[in-house]
Amino acid sequence: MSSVNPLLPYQVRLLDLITETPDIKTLRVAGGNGVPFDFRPGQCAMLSLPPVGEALFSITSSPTCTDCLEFSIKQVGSVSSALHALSPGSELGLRGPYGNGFPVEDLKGKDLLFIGGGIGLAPLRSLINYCLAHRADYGKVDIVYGARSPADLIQRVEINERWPAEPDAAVHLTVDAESPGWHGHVGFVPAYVSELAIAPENRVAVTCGPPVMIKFVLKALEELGFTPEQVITTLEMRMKCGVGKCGRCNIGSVYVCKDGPVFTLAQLKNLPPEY
Amino acid sequence: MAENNVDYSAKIRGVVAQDLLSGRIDLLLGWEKGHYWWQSRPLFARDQADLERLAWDSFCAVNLSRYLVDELKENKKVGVLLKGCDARALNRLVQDNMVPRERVIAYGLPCPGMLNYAALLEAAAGRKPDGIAEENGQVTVRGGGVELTVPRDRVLLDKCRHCLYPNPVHCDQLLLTPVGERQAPERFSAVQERESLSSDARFAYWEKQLERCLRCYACRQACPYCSCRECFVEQEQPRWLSKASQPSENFMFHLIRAYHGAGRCIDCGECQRACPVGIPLQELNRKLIKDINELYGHYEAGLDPGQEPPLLTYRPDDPAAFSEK
Amino acid sequence: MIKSIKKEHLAHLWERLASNGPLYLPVKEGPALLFKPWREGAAVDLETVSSTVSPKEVFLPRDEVYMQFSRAGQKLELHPAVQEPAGRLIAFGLRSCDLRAVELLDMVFCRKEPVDEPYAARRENTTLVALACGEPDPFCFCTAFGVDPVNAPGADVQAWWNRDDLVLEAETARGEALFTLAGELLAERNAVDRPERPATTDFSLPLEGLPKRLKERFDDPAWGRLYRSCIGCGACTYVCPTCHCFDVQDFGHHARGQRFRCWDSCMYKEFTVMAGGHNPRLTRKERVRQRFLHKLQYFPENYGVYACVGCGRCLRSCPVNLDVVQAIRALGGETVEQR
Amino acid sequence: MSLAQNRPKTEAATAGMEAAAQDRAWEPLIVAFCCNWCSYAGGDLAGTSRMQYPSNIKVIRVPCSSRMNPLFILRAFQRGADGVLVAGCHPGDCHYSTGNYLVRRRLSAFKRLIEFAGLEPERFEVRWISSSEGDKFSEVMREMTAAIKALGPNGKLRDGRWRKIT
Amino acid sequence: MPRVGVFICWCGTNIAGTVDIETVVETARNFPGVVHTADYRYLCSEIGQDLIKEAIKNEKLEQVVVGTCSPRMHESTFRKAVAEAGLNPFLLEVANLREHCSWVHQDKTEATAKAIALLRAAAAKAVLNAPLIAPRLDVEKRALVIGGGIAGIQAALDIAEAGYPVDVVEREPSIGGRMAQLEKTFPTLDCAACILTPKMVEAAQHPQINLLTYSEVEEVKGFVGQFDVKIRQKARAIDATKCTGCGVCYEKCPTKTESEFEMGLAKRKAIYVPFPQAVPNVPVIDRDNCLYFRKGRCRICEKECPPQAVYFEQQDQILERRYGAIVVATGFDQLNPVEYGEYAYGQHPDVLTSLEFERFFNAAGPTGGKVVRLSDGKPPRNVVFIQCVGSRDKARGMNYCSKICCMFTAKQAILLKEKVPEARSYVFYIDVRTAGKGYEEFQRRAAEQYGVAYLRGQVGKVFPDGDRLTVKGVDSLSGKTIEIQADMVVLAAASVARGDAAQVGRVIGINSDQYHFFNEAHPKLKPVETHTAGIFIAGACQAPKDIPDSVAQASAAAVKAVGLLAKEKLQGEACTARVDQSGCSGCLYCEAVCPYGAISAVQIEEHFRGEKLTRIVAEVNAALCQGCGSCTVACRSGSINLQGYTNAQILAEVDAICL
Repeated sequence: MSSVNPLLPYQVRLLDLITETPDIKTLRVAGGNGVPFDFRPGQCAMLSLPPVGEALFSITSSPTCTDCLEFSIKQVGSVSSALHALSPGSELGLRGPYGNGFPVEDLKGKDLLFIGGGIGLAPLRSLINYCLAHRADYGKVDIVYGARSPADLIQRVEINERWPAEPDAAVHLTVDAESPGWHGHVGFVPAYVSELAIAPENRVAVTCGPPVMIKFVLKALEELGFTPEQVITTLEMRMKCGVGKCGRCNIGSVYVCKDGPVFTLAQLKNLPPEY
Repeated sequence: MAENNVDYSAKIRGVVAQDLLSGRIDLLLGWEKGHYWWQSRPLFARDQADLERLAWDSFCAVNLSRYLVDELKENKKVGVLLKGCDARALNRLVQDNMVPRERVIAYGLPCPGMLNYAALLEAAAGRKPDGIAEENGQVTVRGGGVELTVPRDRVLLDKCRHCLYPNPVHCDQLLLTPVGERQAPERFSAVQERESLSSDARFAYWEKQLERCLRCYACRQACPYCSCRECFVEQEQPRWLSKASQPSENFMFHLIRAYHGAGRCIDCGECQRACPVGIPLQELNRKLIKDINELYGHYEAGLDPGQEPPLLTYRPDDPAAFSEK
Repeated sequence: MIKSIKKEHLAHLWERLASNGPLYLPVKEGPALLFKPWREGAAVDLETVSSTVSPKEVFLPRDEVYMQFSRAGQKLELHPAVQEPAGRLIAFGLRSCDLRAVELLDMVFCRKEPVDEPYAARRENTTLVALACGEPDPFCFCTAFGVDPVNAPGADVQAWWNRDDLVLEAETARGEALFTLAGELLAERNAVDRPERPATTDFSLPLEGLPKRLKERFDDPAWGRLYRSCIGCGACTYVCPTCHCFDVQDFGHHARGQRFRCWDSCMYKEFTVMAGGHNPRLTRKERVRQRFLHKLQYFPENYGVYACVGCGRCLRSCPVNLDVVQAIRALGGETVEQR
Repeated sequence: MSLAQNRPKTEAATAGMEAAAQDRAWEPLIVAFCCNWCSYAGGDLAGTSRMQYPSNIKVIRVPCSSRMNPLFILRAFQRGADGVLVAGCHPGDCHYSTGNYLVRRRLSAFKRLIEFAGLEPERFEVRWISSSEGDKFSEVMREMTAAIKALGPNGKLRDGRWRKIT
Repeated sequence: MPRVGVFICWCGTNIAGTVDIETVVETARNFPGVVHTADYRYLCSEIGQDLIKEAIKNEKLEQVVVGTCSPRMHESTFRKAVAEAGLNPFLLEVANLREHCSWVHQDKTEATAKAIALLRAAAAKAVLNAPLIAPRLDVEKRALVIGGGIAGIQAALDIAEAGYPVDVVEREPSIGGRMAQLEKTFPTLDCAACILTPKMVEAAQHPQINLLTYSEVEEVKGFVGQFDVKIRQKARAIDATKCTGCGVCYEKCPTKTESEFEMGLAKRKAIYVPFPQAVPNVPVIDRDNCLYFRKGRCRICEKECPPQAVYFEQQDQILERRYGAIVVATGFDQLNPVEYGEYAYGQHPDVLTSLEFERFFNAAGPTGGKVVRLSDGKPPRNVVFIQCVGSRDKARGMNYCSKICCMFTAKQAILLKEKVPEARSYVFYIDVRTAGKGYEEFQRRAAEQYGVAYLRGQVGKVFPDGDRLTVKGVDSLSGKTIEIQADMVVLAAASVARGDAAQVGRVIGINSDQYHFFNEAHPKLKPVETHTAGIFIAGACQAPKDIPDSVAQASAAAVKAVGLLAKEKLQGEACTARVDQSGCSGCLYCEAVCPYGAISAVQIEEHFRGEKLTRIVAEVNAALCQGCGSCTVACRSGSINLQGYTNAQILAEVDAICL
C-alpha cells in the first residue's frame, strides 16, 4: 500500500494579504505553478500553520482565476488569527479541495440570485465570478449583499465596480444600520430580499451568511415562491480531516466536508437540524 | 445494620413521593436498577411511575450531586438522595457556588458502603454469581447452585473501604436510621506504603499506572470538585497539554487534577470508581489530604461549606515542605 | 492447516512470535485487560473474554505522528513522519466481536476513498489471530449482531481452546506464515471440532428496521430522558471497538514540530465547537444521540451495517451504566419507551 | 511516527541515560522563577556584587511567587529542565503582603505531590531570598546546580517528543 | 507574528566583555517574528534610545526586546523610549544580560549561551505582549509622617511648607526623638535643645501639621495615593484641650518610677512629661505605675489640677485616615551592650553607654549637668571610651559601621575636658572615621587641644576592681598590652534598628535588611524610596546617620512625597488581573486570596437555548489590583489571567528557555 496520506498538506506561498474589514483579510496563496489543484466553486481547502494547527476555509476565488487561490478569512480562532498575522512571502500548508461545490452544470441557463451576509460572500464570490466568466451559460445575475456596517463589506472593488458593470448583473447592497457616508440601502438582508421581490421563475437562489440570516432568508425566499429545490446554501462545521473520517462534521449520515458544504434547501429539510 | 433490602426502597419511595407529587420538588435524583443485579444507575424521577423504579441497594455507588449543576438549569427545585460521600459532594458544590443550596432538597441515606462486582466475582470463586443476600455484615453470593458467604468489608468498593462519614454530614431529611460508625482502617495506608519506596520505585509505579490512562476524563467528569466550566486540559489559549497519550502528558493531567483538589477533595473516590482502566487515582488525592493535614492542621473538605479551604488561607508561622533557611 | 500448543508452552510461542515485530495480545495491567506489545514478563490473559479496551489501537493508535515540520524565516518544510520499519505485526487473541469491529474500521479507512494510508499500512502489515470464546462474559451480546463467538471471518488464524491445548487453524497465507515463524513450537494436529457456539446474554434487541425507526424518532422526547445520566466522559467511545473519531493536533514550537492525530470522542463538548463558539451539538443530549445514532442509524445508512458488535464494553465501563442497549431499548422498539 | 513511538514507553527510565549519552559534557538546565521584588532583586544584587554562580540557572521573572502556577513547573520538567527553583520574598516581607504565605502552602503541597509521583526532592526547590541577599542568591544557585549535577539528567515527567525537536 | 525588533546593549564592556554580542545578535535574527536586530555601546544613552525609536518607525516594529541591564534598572527608561516612538510602552521586554548574566559568569561561551537563552525567552514573551493602559488613580492630598524625631519633624515641616496637610505620628508623649536626649551636637558643639526646640515648636504651631503624639500606627491598607491608615491614639488620661501645662500634677504625684528619657538614670513621676521642653507640653499618666490605675485610689493629680484636665476614664482612640503618601522616620536604638559581658556593662555602675553618658552633661539630666561617677558621686579622673561595641563585629554578625560613634566620642571627650579639666580620656578604636564636613578637624581638636589619648586597639576586658575599673587592651600599633585604671568606661554601643522595626515594617508594608534597617528601593538612585510606591524613608531607620544626614534625607523624602501629592492623578498598575467571564465558574477562590480586595462577584446574564440564565462571575477592580497574580493560581480554569505576565507568556518563556 503506497497511497499517500490524505491528511498530509504541502507547502504553498502567501503571495499577498488584503485587509478587507477590521476582522477579515483575504489571503492569496499559490504553489510552485500557480493554483495547485482543480476545483469547483464552493469547494473548501485546509490551510495549515504549524504549530498552531489547520482549519478548513472555503475558496473564494473562482477556478477561472489561475494565478492563485484566494481565501477570505475572518479572525475568530487561533488558526485564523495566526493566518492574519502572516506576512507576504511566508509559506503555509494546504490540502484539498474538499466538498461537493456548487452544481455549476445544473445551474446553466438559470437566472441566479445570490444572497450573502458578511463573510458569507466568500464562497458565493467563487461562483459569481465563475458564472460571470462563463456569462453565456447563465442568465440574469442578482447579488444581494449586506453587512453590519459599510466597513464590514468585503470585496469592495467587485461589489461596487466590477459586478455592476457586467451585463445583466445587478448588485444590491445593504447595511444593518444607518451610518455616516452610507447612501445605499439600510436594513437586514432578509428584509431587503423580500423588498426586492425577485421572481422565482427559472431562478436559483444561492445564499450564505450567519445562521440567523440564513434562517430568515430561507423564509423570505419561501414567501417569494422559491421551492426548496431552487434554494442552495452552504454550511460550515468544525472539521479535522476533510475526508469524512474524523467524525466531526456529520449532520445525520451526511458529512459536510465531503457530501457538503453545498446543499439545496430540499436536502437540508431531510437532515436533522444539527448545524 | 450493614445491608440494604427492598423495604428501604419502599420506605424512601414513600417519603419522596409526597414531595414530588405535592410539587415541593420538580425532580428527584435517585437510583434505579440497570441491566444487571449488580448495577444501579441514576434515576431522574418526575412522577409516581418513575418512582416505581426507584431502587436503594448495595450498588447505588453513583454520586448524584453532580447532576444538580445541570438539572437546576431546567428545574426550580430538585430533590436528591445522598449517601455520606454524596452529602459532602453537595457541600463541595455549594462551597464552590456551583449549586444554590436553597433550591435543593437533600434526602440523607446512611450508607453501609457499596459493593464491588469484581470482588463478588472473586468471592464466587470461578462460579458466575446470579445474586446476593445480605445479613449481619455478611454477604452471601449465590451462583451455580452454590452459596458462598463472605464478610461485607471484603467485597466493598475501594472508595467505600476507608469511608469516614457513612452517614450524611448534613441533609434536609434523614430517611433511614444512621449506620454505626464503621471502623475505618487507616485510609492513608496505601499512601504510606508508596511513600516508603524510593523515588525511582515510586516513579516506576506511577508510570505503570498512568501509562494506561485513556484520557477519557471519566475521573474528572465524575468528580465533585472538578466543576470548572472549561478544564485546563481543553484550553487552546494557552494549550497546557496536548491530547497525545504521552506519559508526561498523562502525569501532567493527573498531577494537576489532583492538585486542583488540594484542600478540596472530599475523598469520595468517584474518580477511581469511574476509571475504566482502574488507575488508583484516590492515592494522589489522599496524598494531598494527608500532607495538608500534617502541615496545616486537620481539615476535611465537604464537612462545612463555611470553613475556608486550607490553600486559600495561611498562618504566618506555617511550616513548609522546603528549607526556609 | 491445524496445529496446536500446550498451554504451558505459550510463553515460548510469545517470545518467538515477538521476534520479528510487535506481538499484540491481551495483557493484564492492574485490573484492566489491554492489548499491548508482548514484553518479557507480560501477564498475558487468554481466558478473560473481551479486553477492557478494544484492540482497535493496534491499527488506530491513541496517537500517531504523521507529519514533521520545520520553519526557517518564511520557509516552511512539511514532510511525512518517517516510518520506522516495524517489522511484521501480529495481533493475537482478538475475539470474534473484535474481528467484526476491525472489518467495520476497514470500511471507513480502507474501502472508502480516500484510503487512510497509515491505517491501511498497519492493517496490511498485521496477522490477525482470532480466539474463540468459551464461557461468554455476562456483558457479551454479540450474537444479537450476528457475530459468532467461536468463528471469526477475516482472521488469518482462528484459535480455540481444547482443554489445555490451544488449537490454531490457519485461514490465510499470512496465517501459514505465522505457523512457519512458530516452527517447531506448534505441533501438527489433525482436525479438531470447533467448540460449541455458546449463548451470550439475550437482550432481545429490536434490530429489525431499527435505523428507519430511529430516523423517525430523532426528535423524540425519549432522547431527553435517556441522555440525563451521561456525565460526558469519553469512556464508552475509548473502550468501544468501532468508535474511530479522531482529532488532529500540532506539537512543537515555531521552528520545529510534528503533527499527530489522536483519539477523540464525540462525547466531549469541545468536539464540535467551531472557532466562533457556535456548537451544533450543544448539550449532552445531542452528543449522546449522535453517538448512538452513528452506530445504529448513520453508519448503517452509509455502510449497510450496524457499527455495534455487541462486545459489551460500554455496558461494563460506563460509570453510570448508560449504554447502547439502554438506547436501543428506549428508542428502538415498536413503540418508544415512555420513561 | 512508529508503532514503537505510539506505545507509551518508560521514557523516564531511559531518557536520563540517553541525554547523558548524547552529550558527554552534560550540563543541567535549571529554571528559576524569581519574584520581582525580592529574589529577582537579590539576583541583581548578586550581579552588582559580581558573585559568581553557574550559568545553568536561567531566571524567569514573575511579579510575585504567588504567581507561580504548578503547571509552569511541570511544563519546565516536560521541556527538559533538570531542576526548577521558585524564589520569593521571605514570609512577611512579601511586596504584596500575603503572597508568599499562600505560596508556602501551595508549593509545599505541590512539592510533596511531585515527590510522591517519583521526582527527587532536590529537583524542585522553593527558597526565600530577599533583595538584600545577593550572597544567598548566588549560594542557592550554586547549591542547587551542585545537587542536580550529583543527581544527573532528569527524565521523569519529561516529554520525549520535545528533545526530538530541539 | 508581530514584527519584533531586538536590541542588544554592550553596556561598555560590562556585557560585551563577557557576552559575544555578535553571536547573540546573529542568533536573535532567527527568533520567531524578529525582523530587526541592532546592538549599541550604551543603549540607555540618548543615541541608544534614538536607535530604538528610529527602528520602530522605519521597520514598523510592533514589539521591542532589549538585552540590557536589569529591568529593575532601565525598564522604565526603555518603556518611555518605546512610547515616544508611538508604541504602547508595554510592548517591550527586557532580557537581563548584565546582572543575571555577564556579571555573574566569566566563561564567555557559557555567558553567551545563557544570554541567548534569556533573550529568546524575552522574545517569546514579547510576541504575546498586548498594549496595556494603566488606570488613573486619585491622590489623597495629605501626608503621614511616622516618627517625630528630627527627621520626622523636618519632613513634616517641608511637606507642610509645600502646602499639604501632614499628620505626624509619634509613639512617645512628646516629639523630639533621640536628638532631644543630646546635650550638644558635633562638630559645632551647639546645644541640641537650642536648635531642636524651635523646630519642635514650629511643627506644633504649623497650621498644616497635626501632631499625633503618644500614638501608634496599627494598620496600613491601600496603595500609593490612597493609603488607609488606622492610628491608635493612646489615652493620656489628660484632657489636652484643658491642660495648661502648669506641671502641678507631676509635682504632686506621689509615685516615682524610672525615666525612659533619662535611660533609667533618673526618676520621673507616674504622671509626667518626658522632658521639660516636651511638645506638646501635656503630661501623660503611666497606667502601669499610677496608684489610681493600679490600686484604684490616690487621684491627687485630679484634685490638684487647676483646669480639671485629668481625665482617668479617657480611652484609646482609633483614628482612620486616608493619606496620599507616607514618610517613615522611626529612628534607631542604641545597642544594649549587656550581652557584651567583657565590658562589665550592667555589672558596674560606672560602665555606661555613650547615650547614658550624654545625659550627664545636661543641666536637666540625672546629675544636673555634673559629670560624676554613679558609684561614689566623685568626678572621674580617667575615662576610657571603647569604640565599635557591636559595630564592625563580624564575630557577633554585626558587620556594619555605626557611623556616628567616632564623632560623638570625640564630642563627649571634649565636653568631659570642659566639665572636668583634670580628667583624662582614653579612646580605644579600630579606625577613626571622620568623613564629613569639619569632622576631621573636630576630632583632631579633641586629640590635640584636649589631649584625648587615642589608642588603636581593642579592649579585651574590663575588670571591676575595687571602686575602679581596670581596662585591659592591646595597642595594635605597638602590639603592647595596655592596662588602664579607669574611673569610668563609656561604650560607643552600636546604633541598631528599633527593636520592633521588623514588625513595624510589616505593618507599613516595607521590607528591611538583615539588620532590620528599612530597605531603600535602590542604594544609589532611590535612597529615600521604598519598594512600596508612595512610602518613603528618612533618618536612622534606614541606616545609622548623624543629624545633618537625617535632616537632608528627610527633606529629600519630603520632596518625593510632595511631588506625589502635587499630582492631579496617579498612574495605577497596568499589569492587572483580568477575568474571562466565559470560563469563570464563579467559585470566587480568587477573591479569597486577593490581598487588596480587588476582586468581587458580579451577576451576568447568559442565553442558553433561548432561555435567560443568570450566574455569578468574578470581576477585578483594576484600580485596586496591584498585579501580584495570586488569583491566577487560585483559578483552576485559568479564567483569571494577569496582563503582562499571562499564562501563555510564562509558558512561552519556559519553552523558549528549554529550547
